[in-house]
Amino acid sequence: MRVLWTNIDYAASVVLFLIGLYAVIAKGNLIKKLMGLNIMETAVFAFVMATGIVTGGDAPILGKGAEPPFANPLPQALILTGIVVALSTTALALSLIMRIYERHGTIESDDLWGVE
Amino acid sequence: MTRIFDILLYALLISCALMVIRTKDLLGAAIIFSTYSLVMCLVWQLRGSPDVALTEAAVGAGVTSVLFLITVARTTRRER
Amino acid sequence: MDGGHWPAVLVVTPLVGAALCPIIGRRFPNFAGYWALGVFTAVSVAAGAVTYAVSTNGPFSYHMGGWPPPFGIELRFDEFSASVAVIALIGWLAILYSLSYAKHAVPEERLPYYYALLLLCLGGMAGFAVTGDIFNMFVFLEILSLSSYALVAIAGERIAELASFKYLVMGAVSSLTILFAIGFLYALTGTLNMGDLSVRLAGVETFPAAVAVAALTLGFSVKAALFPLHIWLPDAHATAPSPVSAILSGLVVKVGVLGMLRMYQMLYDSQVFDLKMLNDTLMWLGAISIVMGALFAMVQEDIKMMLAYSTISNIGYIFMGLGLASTFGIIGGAVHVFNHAIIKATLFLGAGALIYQTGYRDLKDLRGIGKAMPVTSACIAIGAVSIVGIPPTAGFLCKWYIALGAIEAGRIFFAVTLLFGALLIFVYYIRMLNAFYFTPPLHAHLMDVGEVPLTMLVPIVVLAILCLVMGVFGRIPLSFIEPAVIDMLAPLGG
Amino acid sequence: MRRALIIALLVLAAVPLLFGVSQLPPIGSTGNPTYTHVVPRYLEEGAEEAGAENIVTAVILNYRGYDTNGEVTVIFTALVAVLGVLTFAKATAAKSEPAEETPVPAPPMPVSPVTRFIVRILAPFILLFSIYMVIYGHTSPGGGFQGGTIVGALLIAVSLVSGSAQAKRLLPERIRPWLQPAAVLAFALVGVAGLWLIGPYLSFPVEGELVFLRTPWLTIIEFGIGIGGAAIVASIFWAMEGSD
Repeated sequence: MRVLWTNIDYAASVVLFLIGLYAVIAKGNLIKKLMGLNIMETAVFAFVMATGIVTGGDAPILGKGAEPPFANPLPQALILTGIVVALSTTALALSLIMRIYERHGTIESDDLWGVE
Repeated sequence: MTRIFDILLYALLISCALMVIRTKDLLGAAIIFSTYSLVMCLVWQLRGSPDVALTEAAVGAGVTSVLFLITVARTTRRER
Repeated sequence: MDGGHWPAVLVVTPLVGAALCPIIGRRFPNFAGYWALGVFTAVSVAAGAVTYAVSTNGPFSYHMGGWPPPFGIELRFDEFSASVAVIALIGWLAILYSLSYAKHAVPEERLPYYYALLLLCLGGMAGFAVTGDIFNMFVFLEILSLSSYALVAIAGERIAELASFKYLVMGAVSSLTILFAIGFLYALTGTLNMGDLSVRLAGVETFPAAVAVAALTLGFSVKAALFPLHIWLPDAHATAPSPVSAILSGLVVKVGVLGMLRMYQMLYDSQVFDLKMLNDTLMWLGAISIVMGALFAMVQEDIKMMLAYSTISNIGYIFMGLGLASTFGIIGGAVHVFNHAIIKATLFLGAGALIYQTGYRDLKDLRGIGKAMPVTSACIAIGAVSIVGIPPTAGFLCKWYIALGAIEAGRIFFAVTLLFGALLIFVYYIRMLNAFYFTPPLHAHLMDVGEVPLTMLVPIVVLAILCLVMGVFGRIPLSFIEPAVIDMLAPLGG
Repeated sequence: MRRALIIALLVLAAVPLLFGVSQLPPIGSTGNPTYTHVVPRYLEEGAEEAGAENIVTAVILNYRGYDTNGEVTVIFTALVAVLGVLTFAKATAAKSEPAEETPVPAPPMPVSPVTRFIVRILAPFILLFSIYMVIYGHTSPGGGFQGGTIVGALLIAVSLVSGSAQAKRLLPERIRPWLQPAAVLAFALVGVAGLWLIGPYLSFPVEGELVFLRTPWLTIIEFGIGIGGAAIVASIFWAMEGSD
């Protein structure tokens, strides 16, 4: 338990991940599902970012007056990429939702089930 | 001290996430989602990653939310 | 660097070609397809060059940006990354096939986007197959996944968007699971390079490593559509335009398998924990996939739906081979990746040709088509015979190897399941061939339809011939892949 | 019932995950493998050998430039995918009414004069800020993508306030297809230049007489990402809004 206290950032991102997963599985509304997916995405990013935390670490920008310790730049670089990937997935999914609504007049998966 | 602040932020994040799920009004949910992204951005800014915080603010809280809003506007606002 | 700069040509050309595709499509509407074909010809040449380099000089690597591996990104070329040759072959034929097919299946305004997405999908796959860095793997996985989701929806059939959305949600969750696992591995070892990881994984905490492996397995199983996680596959593969179905079924699901192979390479190298439980799980899921996929395929009326379920069944074979953890099993599984790609592409392109000419998708409507479209039907028949695994064809040797592997590992039960599965597959393909050749036609006017245009017929015939050739010369891929597998299993002590 | 089952499953999944993260190396310690293995070289030599004082920029543009090449391709894929999925509506509209030269724009939402005023006043400053961010991306926080997204968001704001027709005039239809893949093309340009002059694809000069090329190359990529990002974000918005 004490260790979990130290790794509270990890624990929080796991909780957020599962909350998002719950929305993806249990919610019927497609937009809600997508919001759950976005919460999951942010949670995973928070997890990866947490691997790079350094206590008292400054932004890794060298130059005048910058003193070590610096935060770990590698996870930051990865998450920059990750955020763009998340935006891309969301954009595509939202346009699919629009087309689904245009065609079937609903975005509740319970109603859409019968269409298939 | 900072630990307590961390916990407050994470509690805020988790409650935002839960509220996104529980809100029946999709417009409201989209706005709460944008808040969620902003809090996340704050967390990252505090951890010495201004680059990621900036991106999350612009992409997560900005563009993603706008795309959600426009989808809600073009489809339906109520979740059943 | 033995491959010269071919690796860079291989991964970058399709991306740049795709970036220019919408511009060209806007200026010269009919030219986008030829542009894509030209770009992909260059990619195919590069794929051939790197495969040749691997086969003559053995594995090599290419350091992107000139930074040595743990600091920069490494492209790793070994026997498994030679799968780019199959990607190139099937991709090229699918684009050629699209030149006629897409004109009637895809709305005209979307054609440039269609070809751009095809190039992105194939380029992402090539990048995925050759990368030696787990995060870079994720990036290219996303390129190929995003373009696949869009390609499913692009024809705009009745439930296309729904199928695509289902695919997107499951695919995105699995990608996130994979990214989660990457985070775990990074936190444990501090590196993202696969070669470096397999060294540094030795001696880390076992439990978090096991969580990471479980997450990776889960993610890749969704991508590969292993049985309980397959629910996205049938709709997506059946509603997509046929050349896209051929790519999705032949290649994209194999991305999951390739990811599993990469993961196994790291795990066997580092010996971080005992893999028995993982292997057993994969074997059982594989066995269930074989049987369930075949049972579902049996009750399908729609020909593409049937082929889609058959893919699930075949993925089961591959995972069973991987889980056996014996040399024969893994060789069989890995080669089945190649062979199944060729066979399934033949079948989907053939089915697409039937749909293109007749407009019907159900087996009962297609009765008697064997007389009206003899060449296409013969090619489909060859594909069907191969996929069942009747001796002189491509499907036989790898199934035989997997069965040998099961016996070698002392798992007679799985060898029996495999044979039983082959029997089930036999039953539903017989049903299809029976409808084609031995039943009077339901629609008399179908007797007058001719063969499809040459650009569509040639890919089908070439693939069907390959099915036969791979059967006769089937030892070539087997002996090609063998050193890699022996190398991979070496830390187990034989 | 179904909901309870899902929650039970998730709680079941939470146990190994939480146990797993509790055994990861402690957060924040400088002795972690994440901080002792690859990163020291980035922090110690990144400014000299990669040419950017902002080490994050050094990593994304130089050490792991190939990842970023993939990233810009991902967002370009998203654009092509969105256009591919959404252009159908326009096609059917074109068939039903031949005179589709001037598509009817959606009636703009009522906007309060205050909002309109603020957007108009702030727009030049936001543009200036984002250009600053792109140019100084390698010495301060921010960079090509952040700057580009902000310009994209600005275009979205202008579309919302004064209608998309107005905003599209800033990014005319003729040049838009060339701007959208700007990031991919910038990477290809610099990558091939590196391949030609130095070594593997995307090589930047580390030392020697070519080192003066490094900053211009980084700037080309930053601007490519910025322009491409802005064009793509705005185009996705216009496509989804239905005015494209």
